[in-house]
Amino acid sequence: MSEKVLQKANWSSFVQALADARELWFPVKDGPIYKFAPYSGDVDAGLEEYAYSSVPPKAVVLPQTETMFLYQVGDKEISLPEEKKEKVVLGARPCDARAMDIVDRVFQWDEDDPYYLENRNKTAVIGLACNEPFVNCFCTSLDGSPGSTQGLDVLMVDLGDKYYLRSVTDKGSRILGDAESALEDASGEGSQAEEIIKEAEGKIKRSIDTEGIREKLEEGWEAPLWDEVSRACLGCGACTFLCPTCHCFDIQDEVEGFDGRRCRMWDSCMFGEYTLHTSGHNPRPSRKERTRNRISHKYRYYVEKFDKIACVGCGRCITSCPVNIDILDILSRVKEEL
Amino acid sequence: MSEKPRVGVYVCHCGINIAATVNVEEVVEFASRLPGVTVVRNYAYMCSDPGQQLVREDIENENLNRIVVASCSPRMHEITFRRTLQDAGLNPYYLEMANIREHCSWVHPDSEEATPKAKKLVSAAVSKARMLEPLEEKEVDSERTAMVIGGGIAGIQSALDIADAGYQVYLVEKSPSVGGRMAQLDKTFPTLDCSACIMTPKMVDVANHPNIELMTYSEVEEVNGFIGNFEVKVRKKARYVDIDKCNGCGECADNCRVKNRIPNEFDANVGKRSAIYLPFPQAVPAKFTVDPDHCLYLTKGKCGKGPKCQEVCGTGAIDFEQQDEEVEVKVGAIIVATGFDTFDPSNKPEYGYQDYPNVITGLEMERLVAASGPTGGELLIGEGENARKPKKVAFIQCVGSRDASVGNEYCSRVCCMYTAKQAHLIKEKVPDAEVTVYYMDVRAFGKGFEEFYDRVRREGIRYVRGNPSEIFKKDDKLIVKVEDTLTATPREDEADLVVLAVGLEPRQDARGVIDLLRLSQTSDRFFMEAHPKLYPVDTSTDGVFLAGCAQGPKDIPDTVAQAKGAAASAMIPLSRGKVKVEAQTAEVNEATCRGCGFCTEVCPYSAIELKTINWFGHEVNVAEVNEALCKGCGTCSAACLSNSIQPRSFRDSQIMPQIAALGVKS
Amino acid sequence: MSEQFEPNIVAFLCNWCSYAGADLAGTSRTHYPANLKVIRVMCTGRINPLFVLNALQQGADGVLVSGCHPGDCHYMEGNMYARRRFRLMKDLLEYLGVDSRRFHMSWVSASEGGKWKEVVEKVVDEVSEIGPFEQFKREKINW
Amino acid sequence: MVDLETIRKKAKEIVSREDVKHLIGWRKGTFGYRVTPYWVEAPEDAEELVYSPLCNTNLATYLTLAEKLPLPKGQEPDRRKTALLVRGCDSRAVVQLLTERGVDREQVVLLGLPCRGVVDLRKLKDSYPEDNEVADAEWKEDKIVLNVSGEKKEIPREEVLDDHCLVCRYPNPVEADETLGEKVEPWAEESHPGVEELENASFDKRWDFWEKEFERCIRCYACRNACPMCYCEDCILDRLNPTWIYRSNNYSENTAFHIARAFHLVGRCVSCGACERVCPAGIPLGKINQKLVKEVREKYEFEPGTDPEGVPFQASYNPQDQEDFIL
Repeated sequence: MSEKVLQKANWSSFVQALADARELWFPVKDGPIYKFAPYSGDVDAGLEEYAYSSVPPKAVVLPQTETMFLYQVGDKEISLPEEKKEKVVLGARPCDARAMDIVDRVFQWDEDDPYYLENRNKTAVIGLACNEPFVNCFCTSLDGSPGSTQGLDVLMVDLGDKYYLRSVTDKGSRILGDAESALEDASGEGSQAEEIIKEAEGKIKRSIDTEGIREKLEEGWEAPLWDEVSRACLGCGACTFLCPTCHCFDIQDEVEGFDGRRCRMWDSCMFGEYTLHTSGHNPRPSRKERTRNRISHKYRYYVEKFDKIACVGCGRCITSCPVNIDILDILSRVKEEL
Repeated sequence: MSEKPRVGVYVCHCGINIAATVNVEEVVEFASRLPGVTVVRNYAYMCSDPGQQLVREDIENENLNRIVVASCSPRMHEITFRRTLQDAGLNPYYLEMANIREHCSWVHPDSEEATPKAKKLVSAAVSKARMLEPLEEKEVDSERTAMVIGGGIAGIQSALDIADAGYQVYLVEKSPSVGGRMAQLDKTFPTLDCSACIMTPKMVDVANHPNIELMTYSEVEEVNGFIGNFEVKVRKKARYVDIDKCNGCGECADNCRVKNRIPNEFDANVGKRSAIYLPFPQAVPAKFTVDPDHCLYLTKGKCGKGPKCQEVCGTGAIDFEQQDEEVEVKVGAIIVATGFDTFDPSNKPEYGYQDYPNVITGLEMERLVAASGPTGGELLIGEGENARKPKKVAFIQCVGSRDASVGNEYCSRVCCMYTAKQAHLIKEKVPDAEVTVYYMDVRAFGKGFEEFYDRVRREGIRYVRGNPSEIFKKDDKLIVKVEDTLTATPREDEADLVVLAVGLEPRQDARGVIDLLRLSQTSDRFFMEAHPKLYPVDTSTDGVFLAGCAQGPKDIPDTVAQAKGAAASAMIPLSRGKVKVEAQTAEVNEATCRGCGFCTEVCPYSAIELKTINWFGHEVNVAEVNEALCKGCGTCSAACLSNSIQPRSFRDSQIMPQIAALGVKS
Repeated sequence: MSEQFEPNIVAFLCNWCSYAGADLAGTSRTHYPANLKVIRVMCTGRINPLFVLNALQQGADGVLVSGCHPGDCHYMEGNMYARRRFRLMKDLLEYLGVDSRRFHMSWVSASEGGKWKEVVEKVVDEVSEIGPFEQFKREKINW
Repeated sequence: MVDLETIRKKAKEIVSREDVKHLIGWRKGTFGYRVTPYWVEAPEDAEELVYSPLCNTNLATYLTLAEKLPLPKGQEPDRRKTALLVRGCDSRAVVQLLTERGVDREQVVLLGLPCRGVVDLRKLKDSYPEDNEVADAEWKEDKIVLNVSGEKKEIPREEVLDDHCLVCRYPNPVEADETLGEKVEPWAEESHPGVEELENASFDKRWDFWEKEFERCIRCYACRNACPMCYCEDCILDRLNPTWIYRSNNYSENTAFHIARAFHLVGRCVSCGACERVCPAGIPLGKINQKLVKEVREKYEFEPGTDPEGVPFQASYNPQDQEDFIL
């Protein structure tokens, strides 16, 4: 573990040093939103304005579309896509890193998923603690914190004119080593950072007591509540696509002329075709079953399998829902009504 | 549909039509590498029997289930090759053609261009073929009746043939009598039979035939339906004469207050008639008709103290209260024999047709020399006391034919010969007349034509090769200004009478017929046949056939031959009593149809309706196609937002692979 | 200098007028560029405007839709619907930045073999001028 | 305009009817400026109804969104009517659905409300950030008054109103069983915000603009699902055979998706702006729809959702339709 300080004046040389060593992913403003994109050389793009990325950095390790293999129509040979590069994600929020930790389990609990794991193992995450939580943050209800280090390689805390950086893993130490020239040794900034994090924790206003939710979800399978909470749902995929822990994908073949590729892409359990059978039968025929599944997956099925809730309390699904379907509202009703 | 596509590709050389520009070997090699292709062959003439035999054998031996023929246009041989598949026991709709002749070898002389394009076309065809589905050819009952539109020699002949075969025919004629153009002619070339003598018996036959319902002075208003099942609305115009009562005595016309004051159309306006009239003495039916545009009573509301015709009519046949009548008939086939108009020479002002009374058209000449014509067959020029026989007669050929300046590039085919005939008639009537024919080329191509032309020349008719530039008057003589192109000498010849050999044009009202029957026109504006060689009497509308000059200029023998051909074709659905309906109809996917009705609105045949079905307990609307009415145009499918209605053989899933194949970089 | 750009153009033709017109151009041995390849459908009314999109995505640099002159449609009015649909598709494509020369519609009758040649030449010329439509092609996407 | 008590009273009356299943309106959301669609089942539920410039969902969407689940044998479908609060755009959507037979007029009860426009949350975001407190908004003459934690802020409408609403020409319902309150006048003459600017740009500039926008699309299909006109049971975007648009998220497929979506709305879009408001990536979809709305109006004099008896634009033609673009 190493503790460093980055003067904001040295920001650009720090970024450049990271980018020289690895493929650097960085939150960039794209229209009205932020998303992670490969660093373009724009050193002025600091993290001052950035609050959180609408599209979570899961997109770096689990891209929305990913080629699995390539082929020629009619041939029996396949070829594999290029090997992935070593990456570093700069500026992920701690909750997003915790989410990666949740997704990691899904891709290696029985068979290892080579695509995800290659990406994940080659990716280091430098997290940025939240000085100011956002309106729908509730990470503290899920064992998280604005300064959580779970899933991170380096934690970074904004101290005003400088950042405090602390490596969490060996990989993190190596990364800091790569950018050594831009960094100074820390001298007591660690405790300042702790205070900021503590203060931020206190500012989080939304919460849920998760105790007993799993059981209630199991018991209240047929409760009328599900009709009520899903009625306004438009059936779009905003909540799931923007969720840092949602990881479902579909696999399709895409052909251009005679060049084919098999690829996988994000899918959403909120879509009707997600469960549509070839026969035409759909075991989750309406938005009710799909909404119930979304909540149940995070707060029941995943818990049953991995003894952990598959939600990090980032609040994106709440903020992005066009019709204000609010997972906390649903969860508290689950607790009260089921 | 679970069987894997096994495509056979057959590349035709078409002699050297394809092979000279498209590297067939290369196309074959390319095709053999396309996914799903099992067999690739090439052959000199795929459409020949040995060519087709190749396909049949491969279907059997190689178990092929999709066939691609890369050859000429599918408009040419799709039917041929479909039959090949059928003969081999394969559904005929498992065929796809790649047009590497009309769209490739014939238009791209450079092999470097034509060969890659041919490959792409083959690739697209294979891509589509893989997605083809078997279709069932269904049949519906056909009416055993026909309609013939136009009562000239073409229409009459068609009607008689069909009626003789035992089927009911409705013969619709716009004017008060059948007979058409042929009835206006004096003699026919080259045999010089009297036109009326050979025509009149046929006209009478038509009127008396038990299987023919003659509808003169009638027009077709609306045509709905399809082959075997046309619904035709015919408007019988008011004659103001009860034809059951009229005995044709002619008292009415004799007593008409405007007697001999109205130009008679039948006499090419050379003669005059009354407002109540029989167009010509042999008219069929021999019933009088009141001309509503000239009758004083009908136009002014008053005719002396009362219409004289009504007064003198012994049978009380004249009825000014008569109204147009609309009748609807159902027929299985329709023959269009609407004939032609002659070129109006006012469009060539240099010939002075409008200025000089002694410049006349060929058709006017016919009436002047006809025994039944206004002069009783005596050839006279000038009026009253000045009437005299012309001594110098000039004929000008190709007036309104072979002339891009008036928009008629075609040869009218009859003018050379009718001029020769008329020249001969003049010699017969005025033996000392000097007759000169100004011509560009003399086309005497028919049976006995050349001999007739020789005979006429031997009779002393002078042929001068040259296209007159002008006709003008000097003193009281007409002067024909021309350059004799054989001797390259300019001439100014005197003439008492100039006959313009006007060409044939489509009827002025052809457009109306096109709209009624969904026909097309060729660039000469005559109706277009389905194929100039192989389907010369068929049209693009199934069940509608062409006869006579409506399709293009022709002489009487050709017209009669075509009329008989049209009759024979029209009788196919009549005699079978059944017609095949389009197999490539639209199909609805009820599971995805949202019942919005866009397809029902856009269908030109009203072939789609919404129906309510029970969808797992819910009542929902979905579209339903009436396959007998659907023609497979597919307009519904582009209107459908959920792509739930698809024309068979032109489905999205069949077209999109074609697009993909054409998009690939070559 | 790089090789001269040879555009790839996909054309959708109705069976009765334009396809027949192109056949006539063939029978008349008219010569025109080979860049354009034809997909035959029964009527322009069949052509889903999304086919244009699909063609551009799948590698076409330009698209032509051709059918019967108004009033001549074999199916009476299919071309009337097509006229509306493609006017708006063209408007939409242009608004989104697709050069107006990339998509064309024409009326070519069965007798207009000469016009067919002119149309092909014009379309090929115009697409040649603007160059390939790389921006939209699927194959450009780095698979 | 109309006061809330009148709406609630009327809503109670309507849901009390035997032949009415429920009434769809809005109620307060769970935080910030959010409002959520709300189903009034019983008269007492009506107390929760709200009506404010924050009600930004087009409720007509819900008429076609409800799934038709297989009914057990012998069970009759619920044939009671659905009641709906409709403003100008909601009612136009219903009218357009009527012409497309997507809705049976006998099956809906429309309670009309005049509307002065709805707030575009993206415009509020920077100057008036959302808080956990549930805020309220109301009209004060031509200004919007935000009520956040008891603090009232008066904002000129131009600053926060949705672009569509600023130029909306149908602020009053065009079809309703009963309309409450007084009619309101449109704010402005007709125009198509943002369209002209792009029209005047070069092809390349336009392409660059849209490429950047479409590249951001996450293909969540919120725009499609929020649109009252997108009601196909099986959208072609979800089809695999044939696949019109690949699922891959890249600008080629995304552009094709947005063109297809916009094209399907030709002559059908009622300019409610819902698609743009729901987009989590902030793509200015209204700019595309408005272009087509403009063309359809100028070239074909057609205004979707205004004539319940009309023939849908996409299923009609005029022999005189312009064809100057045809070779």
